[in-house]
Amino acid sequence: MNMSDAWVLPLLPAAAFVVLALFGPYLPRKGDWLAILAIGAVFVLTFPIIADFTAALALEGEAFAGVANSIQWMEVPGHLELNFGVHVDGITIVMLVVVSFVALMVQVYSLGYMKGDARYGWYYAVISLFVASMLALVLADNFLLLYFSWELVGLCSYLLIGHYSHLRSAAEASKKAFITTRLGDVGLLIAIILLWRETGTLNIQDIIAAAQAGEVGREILTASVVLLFLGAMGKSAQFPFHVWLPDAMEGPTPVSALIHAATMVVAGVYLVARMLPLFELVAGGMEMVLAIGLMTTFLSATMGLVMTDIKRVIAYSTLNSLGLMFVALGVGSPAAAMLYLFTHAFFKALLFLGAGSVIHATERQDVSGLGGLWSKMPLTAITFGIGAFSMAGLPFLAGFWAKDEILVALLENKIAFAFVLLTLPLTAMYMMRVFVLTFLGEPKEPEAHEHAHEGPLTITVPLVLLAVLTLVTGFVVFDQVGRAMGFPGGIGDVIYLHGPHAFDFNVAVTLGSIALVATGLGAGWYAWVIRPELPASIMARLQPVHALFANEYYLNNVYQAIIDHVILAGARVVAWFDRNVVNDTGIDGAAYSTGFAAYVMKFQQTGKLPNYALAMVIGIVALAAVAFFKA
Amino acid sequence: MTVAQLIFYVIAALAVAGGLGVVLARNTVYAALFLILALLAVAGIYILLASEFLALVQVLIYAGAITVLLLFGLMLTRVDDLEESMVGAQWPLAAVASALLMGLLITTVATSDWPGDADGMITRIPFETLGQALFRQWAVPFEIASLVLLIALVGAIVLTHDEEGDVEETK
Amino acid sequence: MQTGYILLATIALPLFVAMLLVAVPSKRADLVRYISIATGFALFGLSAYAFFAYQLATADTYQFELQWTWIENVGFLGKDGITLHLGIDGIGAPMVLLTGIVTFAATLISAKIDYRNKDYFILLFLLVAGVFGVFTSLDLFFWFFFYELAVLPMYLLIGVWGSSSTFATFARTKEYSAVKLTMVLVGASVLIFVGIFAVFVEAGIGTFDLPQLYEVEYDENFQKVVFPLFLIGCGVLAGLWPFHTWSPDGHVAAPTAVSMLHAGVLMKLGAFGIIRLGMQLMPEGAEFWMPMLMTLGVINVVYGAISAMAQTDFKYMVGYSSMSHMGYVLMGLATMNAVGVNGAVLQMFSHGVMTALMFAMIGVLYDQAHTREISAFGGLVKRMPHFVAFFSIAGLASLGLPGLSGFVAEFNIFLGTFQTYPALGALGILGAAITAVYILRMMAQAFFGEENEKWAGLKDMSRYEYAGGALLLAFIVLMGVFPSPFVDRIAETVLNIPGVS
Amino acid sequence: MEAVSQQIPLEHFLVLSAILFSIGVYGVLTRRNAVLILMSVELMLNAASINMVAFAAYASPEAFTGIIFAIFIITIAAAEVGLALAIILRIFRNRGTANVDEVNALKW
Repeated sequence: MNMSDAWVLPLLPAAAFVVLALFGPYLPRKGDWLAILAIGAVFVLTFPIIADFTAALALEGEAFAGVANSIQWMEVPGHLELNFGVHVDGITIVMLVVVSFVALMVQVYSLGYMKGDARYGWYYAVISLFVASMLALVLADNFLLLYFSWELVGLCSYLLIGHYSHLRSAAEASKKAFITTRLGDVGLLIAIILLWRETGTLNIQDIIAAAQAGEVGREILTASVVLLFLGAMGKSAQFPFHVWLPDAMEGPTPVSALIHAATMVVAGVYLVARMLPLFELVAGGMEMVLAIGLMTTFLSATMGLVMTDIKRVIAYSTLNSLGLMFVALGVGSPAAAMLYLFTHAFFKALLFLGAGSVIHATERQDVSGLGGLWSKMPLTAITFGIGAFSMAGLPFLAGFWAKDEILVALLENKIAFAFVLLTLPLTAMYMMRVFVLTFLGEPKEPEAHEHAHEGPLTITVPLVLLAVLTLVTGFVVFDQVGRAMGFPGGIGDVIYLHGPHAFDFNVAVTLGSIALVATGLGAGWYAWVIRPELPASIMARLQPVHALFANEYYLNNVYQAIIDHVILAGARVVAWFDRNVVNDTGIDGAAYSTGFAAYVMKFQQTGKLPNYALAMVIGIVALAAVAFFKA
Repeated sequence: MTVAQLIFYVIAALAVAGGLGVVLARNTVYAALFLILALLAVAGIYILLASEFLALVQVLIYAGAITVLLLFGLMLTRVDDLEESMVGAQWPLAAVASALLMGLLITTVATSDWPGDADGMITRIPFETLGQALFRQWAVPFEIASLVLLIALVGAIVLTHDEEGDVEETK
Repeated sequence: MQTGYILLATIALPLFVAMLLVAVPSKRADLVRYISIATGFALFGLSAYAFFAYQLATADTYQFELQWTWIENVGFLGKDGITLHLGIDGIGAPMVLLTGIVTFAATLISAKIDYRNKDYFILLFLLVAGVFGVFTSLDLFFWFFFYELAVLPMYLLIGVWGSSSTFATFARTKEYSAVKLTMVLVGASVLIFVGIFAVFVEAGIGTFDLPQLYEVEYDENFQKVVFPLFLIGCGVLAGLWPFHTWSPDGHVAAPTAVSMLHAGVLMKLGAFGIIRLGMQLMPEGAEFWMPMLMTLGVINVVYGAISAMAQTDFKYMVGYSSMSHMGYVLMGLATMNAVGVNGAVLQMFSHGVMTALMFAMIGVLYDQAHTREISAFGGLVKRMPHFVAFFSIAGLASLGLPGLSGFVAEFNIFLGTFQTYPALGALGILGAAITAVYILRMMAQAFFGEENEKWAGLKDMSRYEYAGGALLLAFIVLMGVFPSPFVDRIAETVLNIPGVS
Repeated sequence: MEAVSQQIPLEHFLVLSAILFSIGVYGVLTRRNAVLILMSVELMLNAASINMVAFAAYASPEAFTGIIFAIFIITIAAAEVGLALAIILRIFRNRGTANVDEVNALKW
């Protein structure tokens, strides 16, 4: 298995999707084994590709720019050639590992979690397609395949978020997710076409090269970059497109894990990381990414603080993380961003699967109905805790290393640095809060508590595996570990090929961040364990602020109002215009005016013979005169 | 001015006078009588054109049969000779149109080049030649014309024949 | 083997079957059904043969040619005056295939017609013969003859088998819609008629034969005057704004299969006419007027999509959506470059199959529920999973989801449009986003959410409906995943159109 | 066939014909009584006949088609008058008038 054979990877789950979608109901166990087999094969096949990659890297060193392989899809001779092709380089390798592993975990987990679901087979079919699309997305060597899979990723998340189709809320949430991301995709598509127009190719590497050579006009480039980022913002749920992500919690919990950790939302980060050379060429491009990232990370931290739905809290933590990744990209450090993405995939999947385990056991997901589960579900509690504290940035867990890399990268930019520091305790605080409210204290609903139990092996094994990875993956920042994992020169070199980027370890920053995280965790512990009545009183005193956070800054309301009162009302006006003006006045009006003309003209029909005869004679005279004078 | 020309002008004047009488007379019977005058004058014109047969036919059929028929028509339709009922409201317009038509026709006649102009020579056609032509060369149209007459006859009878119930409506 | 008799058969067979059906006793409704479905299948087979036997190597000539002289050397007609000249190029081939597909699906869907089904199928086959005729004729006279033949049966089909609807603020009777549709289309065809004779006289070679007329160089001013006749005349049939309202109202009143043919192939006749008569005959006129067509096309797209968003009736929504998507075709044609025109023809095919599928599915629902009010439904996926799957895939194709036919077509159109009119192209893409809004709103409302108990008795598709839908679906996916067979045929021909850069 | 010189130019006949014809037209347009209209029509027919005969005599004496035509015109005129009078009688019986202004069933 060479790098150029990587096109096989997405085809495996895609084939599984086709088989499951067409024949799923007739297969034993609805074919779940086929989906797992496919993704398992992908995971296994990733390793020879990594080996091939490292060999090539060792051979060519920094000059190695990846391997591409493509086939023609359609062609308008001389004018347009559309290809499907794969391109493997460092970022791709990282993404492949993340996607295939998390997807495998999620699918195994779903065996237990989704058991007995009415549309079990369909669920596996869609999840296979989801993985296939995401693999194609990260492997794509051109914008066509990228957009192709980008949209399919959106479709699959739509189908999966709306999996519980009998729920009105799920139907609405899936619709919201698809439409919101689709709005961003408008930007992406326009950007792709603009770049094609300027460079005549859809190949990503060629476009970057052309842009760097100055072959793309500045205005076009600026517009493309902004529009490109719009697409990434939609997919990665960046402010102000973030509204769909919390609602997407309507989907089955393993799906949330997949969407948040490995597939849907990281696609935006991947896209920006991949296209970062273009952003660097445009004045203000990086600042735009940075600003959006900061905004998202800060706002989501405040909202995460007050959410009571365990999944929603985690969803906001994802926004928080995604914001951080964009911040890292915004200061030109894709290595830090990709490292964060890499580690985030494991602990975020872990968090969601842990939450899923809780929901599976108690059938509740609001923290007001949970609590005290430590005794009943110790394994879930421990693994969830590892994930939560990793998210919070507790030292030596995966999140800690990645977050510190971002902070180091931010040192140059004081404002951004301060902003991120500000969010650190907030993040730590709400992760502590959700952990405490779920697993510690007294059970708030004894009934639910009583029935709670650890899930079957299919649920616990993925939890443990992910927890272990969360404990260790952070150490890839050290060159030695990176090499041991097969990345020569550490992961930094792999991800960023423009030059060796060894990860710095700034002691001052690290100590500072540890202090802040500790403060946050301590505050959380104090507020929800030592003085549990405190949060309520603070909430009561700061009612408006709490309402602001809990209602997600009223953005949903604003959007809803815009949709209802501007867009739909405008549409109704257009429809009214069409019916009453264009049709009833224009088209029917032509008919009526014909009728009216007939009404007017009928009065010449006097019914009197001499009148007709006179008219005839006048006509004859006129015609004869014409003929006479012409001759 | 030759004698022939003089005769022509007299006859032409009579024809025009008769025509004007037809369209202007206030009394319907007078109008019919003027028609006879005009038709007879036209017969005279035919003689001037050396078509005696035609003149004969004109006198017999037109001046005789048709005018009598028209007089019967006048009688049967009992028209009261009220002045206002004789001339339609559009007469000024009609006069203009007719005058224009006349002007146009006469101008056309005057500005065109005609054969036989110079000497005014015409050819007399004997009855025999005419008869030969009518029954040989023009036999088919002749038969068709007779058929037309027959149909007109039958049609006239059917139209004027009273069906039951018709009489009630006539009052 | 290539022979013009294949194309002749696509026209003659439906005409023959229409006559045959006259002889079938109307009591034998089942016999009528079987004959019709068999004919539909035969037409599908013939058209598929014509499509796949099309030779790419000789793409610069017409294929499957056949020329029978009808009148020549009489009066103002010279040699080859009026001939039955059939033949297809790379644009005609996919259109013939499309007609075959939609016809077969329509006969399958029409199996459930009970009221006077003999007369219904007779008219349906007349219409189909006309459509095949337009796509294959290379003679202006017969082109126009078949064009009218395709339009007129709609009047009776809608007037007799259609349905009247009363909405909250207005009502649409089937008679109104039938009259409007026919009057607007016939009125538009008057323009085409005038244009045809103008071309005939201007060319002065005494023939209506298109390939010969293509050879003539027309005066530039003549082209500028006559091209709009074809553009508007044919454009009206393609749903050109602001002459589009016959289309949604016609859909709402029409029976299912007629809606399918109406949106699936009839509206394509208009776009096809713009290429055949407009662009191929007068490239300079086309170049002069294309900016206007581009503007109107964009208006079609955005206006149609916004109107569709406000509709509460399934058929109105899809009707306006159909208008919106025909706007992409017009945009593609207006680009006058190879990629855009190629996309326009792809979109003609894509729109044909996907809209036909949508109307077929609406028929499945309406015939059971007798209402088309979107908000009256909910949670249909529970009772009718296959129906929902089919409808959703058609909807996703229409919002341009990659992997389905709509994406291939729209992507090409956008690429083409951006080459010349980037701002309008961006509006077009926005139209695609609006499409997503109304399609997804409809799906969320009617298909998902709590099941509405009132509709607990609904059944999924019948065998016939399933077969018809699956046929259309297969081509949506085929074109989405593997567009090369279509693009290869279209692209070569598009490159040969004069004026296309 | 013998030639005769009448010393009257062809135009004279044509002009007479034109005058008679125009008078007939005027009569048709102004008269309200249907029978009188019929009479005016006869005038027009006669004017036409004069034309025919004059042309026959002057222009193509060997074929004398014009004279034949005039004979047919008289024939048809007879048939026409017969039929027209029958129609007028019918109208008179049904509507009680022969005034064409009052026979306006085709009015809007």
